[in-house]
Amino acid sequence: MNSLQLLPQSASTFASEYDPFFWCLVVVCGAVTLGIAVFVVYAVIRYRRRREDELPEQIEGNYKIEATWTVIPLIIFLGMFGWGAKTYFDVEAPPADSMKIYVVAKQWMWKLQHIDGQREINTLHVPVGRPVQLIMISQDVIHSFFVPAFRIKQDVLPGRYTTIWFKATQPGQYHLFCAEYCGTKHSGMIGWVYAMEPHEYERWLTEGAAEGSLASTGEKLFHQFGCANCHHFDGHGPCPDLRGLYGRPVVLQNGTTRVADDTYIRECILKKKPAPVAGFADFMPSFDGHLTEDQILALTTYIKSIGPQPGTGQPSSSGTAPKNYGTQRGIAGPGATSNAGTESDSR
Amino acid sequence: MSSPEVLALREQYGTADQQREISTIGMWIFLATEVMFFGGLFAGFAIYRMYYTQGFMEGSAEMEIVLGSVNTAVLITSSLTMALSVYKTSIGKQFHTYLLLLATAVLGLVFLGIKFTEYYLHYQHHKVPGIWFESTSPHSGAIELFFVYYFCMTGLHALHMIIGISVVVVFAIRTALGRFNALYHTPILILGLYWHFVDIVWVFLFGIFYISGLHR
Amino acid sequence: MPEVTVSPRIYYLTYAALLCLTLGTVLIGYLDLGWFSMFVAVAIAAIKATLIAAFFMHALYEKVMIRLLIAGALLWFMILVTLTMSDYITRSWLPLPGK
Amino acid sequence: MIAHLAAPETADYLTEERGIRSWLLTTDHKRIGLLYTFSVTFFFAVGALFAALMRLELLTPASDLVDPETYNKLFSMHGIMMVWFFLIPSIPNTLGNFLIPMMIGAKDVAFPKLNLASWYVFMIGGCVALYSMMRGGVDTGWTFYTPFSTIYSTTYVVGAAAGVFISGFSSIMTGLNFIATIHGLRAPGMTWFRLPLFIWSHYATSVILVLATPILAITLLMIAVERIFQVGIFSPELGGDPVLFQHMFWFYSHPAVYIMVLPGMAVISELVAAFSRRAVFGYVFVAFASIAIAVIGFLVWGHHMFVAGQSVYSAMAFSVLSYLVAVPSAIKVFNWSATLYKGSVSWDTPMLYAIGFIGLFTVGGMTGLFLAALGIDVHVTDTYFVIAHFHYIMVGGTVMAFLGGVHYWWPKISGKLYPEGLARLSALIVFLGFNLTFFPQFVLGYLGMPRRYAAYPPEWQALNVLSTAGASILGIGYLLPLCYLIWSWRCGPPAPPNPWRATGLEWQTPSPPPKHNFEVTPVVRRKAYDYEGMKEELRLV
Repeated sequence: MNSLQLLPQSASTFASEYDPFFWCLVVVCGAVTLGIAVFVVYAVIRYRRRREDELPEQIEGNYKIEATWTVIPLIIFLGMFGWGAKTYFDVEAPPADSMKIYVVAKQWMWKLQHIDGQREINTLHVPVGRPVQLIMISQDVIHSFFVPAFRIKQDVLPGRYTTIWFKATQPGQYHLFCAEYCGTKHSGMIGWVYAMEPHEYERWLTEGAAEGSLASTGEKLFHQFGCANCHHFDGHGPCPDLRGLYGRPVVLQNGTTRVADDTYIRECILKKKPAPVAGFADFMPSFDGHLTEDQILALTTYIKSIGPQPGTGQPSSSGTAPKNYGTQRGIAGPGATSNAGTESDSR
Repeated sequence: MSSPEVLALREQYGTADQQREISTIGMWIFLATEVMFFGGLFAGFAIYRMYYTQGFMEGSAEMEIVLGSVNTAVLITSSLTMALSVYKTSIGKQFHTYLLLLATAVLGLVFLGIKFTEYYLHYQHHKVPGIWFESTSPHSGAIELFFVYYFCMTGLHALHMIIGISVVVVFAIRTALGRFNALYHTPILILGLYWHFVDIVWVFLFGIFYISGLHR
Repeated sequence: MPEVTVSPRIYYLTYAALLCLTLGTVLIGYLDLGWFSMFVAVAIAAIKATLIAAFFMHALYEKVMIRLLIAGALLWFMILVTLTMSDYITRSWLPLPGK
Repeated sequence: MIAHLAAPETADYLTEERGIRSWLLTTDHKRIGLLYTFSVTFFFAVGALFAALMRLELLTPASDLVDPETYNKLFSMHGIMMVWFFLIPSIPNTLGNFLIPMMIGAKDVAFPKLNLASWYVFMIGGCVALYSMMRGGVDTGWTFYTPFSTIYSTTYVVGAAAGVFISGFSSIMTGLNFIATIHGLRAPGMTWFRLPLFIWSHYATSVILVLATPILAITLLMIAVERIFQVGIFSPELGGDPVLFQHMFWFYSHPAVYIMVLPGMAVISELVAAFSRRAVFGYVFVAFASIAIAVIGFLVWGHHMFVAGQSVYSAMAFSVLSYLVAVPSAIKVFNWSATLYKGSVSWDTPMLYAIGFIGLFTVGGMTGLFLAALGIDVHVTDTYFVIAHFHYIMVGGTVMAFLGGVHYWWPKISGKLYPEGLARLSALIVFLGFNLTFFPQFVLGYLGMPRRYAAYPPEWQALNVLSTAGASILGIGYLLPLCYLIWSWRCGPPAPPNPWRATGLEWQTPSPPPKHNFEVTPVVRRKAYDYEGMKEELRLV
């Protein structure tokens, strides 16, 4: 490998949006810096002191000139802000048809789970030309998912999901780094992202799918941890029927409403006493300490995969909530957010 | 030429008035930093209160409202005696100042006594995070967070009280020794500002911790 | 600038007002006002704080510099609260986990 | 500027009292300034030692010189030492302490005992931090991010935080003292708009010191509570939010970078005026730019958290505010440059540092524009791009200004002249060494090298070797002034009261000044930098 690299690889749609902006800033800022440098050097040489007792002409200032070099930078800066905000929104908001991959970070490794069941450690295989959304959570401290060749970075927080997306354009092997300091082996928390042609990716998928899909792993856990003992799929169990739960608003006993998204489901599983759903007693024990973050993701995927309830499609167990009540909208915890109805793969 | 105000005038000042004015400004700047110091805690409390409304209400319901209200009255009374002692020293009645400062210190101690009684009751109710905390509420996590803030904020306030009481006692002694008179009493003036500020902090603590969950 | 003195009568009046407000805030506290209860509690505390600052601390009689200092401290505290809150309040606006 | 110009053969502040006791119990702002100078130089050396070890480790891609754990401790302790025990006090507590009362025509600061107390508090804080480093150090980075610092780290976090916490009070005392001094102790005739720009900048710095530092104190206190009692405040276990820690930390730490750089700007304004022999172009703009930086600087902290899980709307607000704060900094650079135009520009050492400052600060500021742009920041944040950016501001800015200021006022402080040739050479070495150290880091950052990495992919070795080579040159550049300034203190030729023919009040009193600065309180009749009005006094034609 060459020991001198001067330009980063560029292998995602965002990278090709990013680089023109970056180099435009380099040119503008470089030109201004150079201009100042040339002026200063010129003035220092041209107006150098020639006699020890020299008294130069005194100029106090000039409001017009000063106002000019206040307003012009301001306009340029606002332009930079606008361009920056546009690119930021592009990289923050994933397209609706993104393929989802779950990421669990822990000291000092990356665990990646595909919906189809492939699990990887410190490597990630993705197809070229398809948007990939990462839903990420940390099991301990704050980490940060960073792929320089894609120009993406997002902190991975404990106790709360964060997300980032990319669409790889060039097949190849790219660095994956943890960019938020996370302890002793922070610099060892690295890996590779393999972007593959779609047909190769398909082959890779079939080769590695030994454990079954993520949802089937979740189903096993659902039985193994006794969830199925209470959560019956016939609407008559002691606990809410989970069919068609994902993505729907749930009315809680205290009258507030929550949308059943990843964050909500995770909370219900882990909380010592989750707020009970209207019409149900609070039987739910806490699985805090019994389940790892990847097992919770598998369970969530399983719950998502359970079909809707027969009939109206309105889950009787979770009640209907046509409107939000009062002031509690979307407020569930500093980390929580509501995913109101945008999930496309809840089918 | 040996009156206290001349002896106390430091060389960087021109007049006693200037010295008093700058000392007062200095104290107010210090109080501005104190606003930010407590402000960091108030801001954190406000954010968590917004998220865990229910849990924080339940935490607030655990407060000893009678003790808290009495304590507020005690502290307001101590502010009155402090304000009066500043007045008395400025009109030259130093013996009255001495008595009023002592009264302020005693009221401050009463406040601390009641405060620590409350702490003891919280301990008995197992509401001390990190030492002994139990709660059967579904919002136990939020209640614990409430109590973390409660102990941090009232604890810091109590620390300010302890410092304040010590200085009040020292100044009472100095008053008795005749160090202050109608012309020179800037230290008492400044101590008064500090004391009233600590009172103000308590007034807010009382509002956010005791009152907001009272109806439950 | 000579020293400010305030007559004890004003101190006693302030004291009485503070005690009344304390009693008032406790009584109002027993009413169930929902989220409004916090607002009322803080508002009454702010009135009490203003009384203490204005009369006991002579802020009402002091020069501009000191009033500026008080305003500055409050403004900075508000900066801390509002800009931090702006993050928490807008977090769920974009329907994405963690944005 | 003043009517009085006396140089009687009386004892100066250095000789009036002798013995170690007279130094440790002094309330003279000049002596306290010197005490601070020794202290921050020592802490700088400690921090530089850590930096040297880090750069040596990064010569090779693998972590072979020190293990990753040691490396993590090195960069943490480098950051803590440099930020809180060098950069924050560097200029305000040394040059500021020494010069503010003299520049406004006062005998001392408003609260001299508090001033001395602040030095003791600072030293206690420094010793606590050093002690916790000797006991085994801390590995959280200078940012103490939760929950790593409160739950997962096994190092001396509370000790190091306690050191920083204690030194914070010294910052508050200094800021309080400066505000009260500048308000109350100006000499007769010294109106606000006759103040040197040095004072305006320090006033702005003091406002930040007073209003931001308490938030740091309370945040560190919460860290200690969370770590000692294992209760959740910022850790998610109990519903706390680690991002709240970042908000509170950066509410202090972003204004803190202006605490570091505003005093640097203060020095540069004086240097540019003195060595071009004319008033700083657009005095009012530059003065208000300082205040604007202090105020807007408080509104931008969220730009450290664009990828930290902050809301995108909040991030947008912080981004646009960050661009606003860049405007007053740009104004300053333009006004300094314009001051040179048609001036009488000398090439003395302090001016070389000032020109270096303008160049390096401009590069640092320009790359700041990259980081304020939301989309650009996603890729370059937490990489060497950020490291390079803030070292251009902190080292290329503040340290250059500090060295320039020390050279400019050296005759006043020590009463001796320094060797000009050697000084110019070392200014050049510092400039070259600095650029060689930090410019490659911009490239590394764009390539994607994350910060705080003990090991890195081999394709980045060449740039890292360049950087380490630059660091060795930079080290020589710092050692040289230390040596010749010590030599000058002992054996240098005596300095006249006003060797540069400058206009400030500090030059109207003997070198070194008497204990109370002025024999007679000066009366000010002119605005700052009035060369035309003082041309007889200064013998200029």
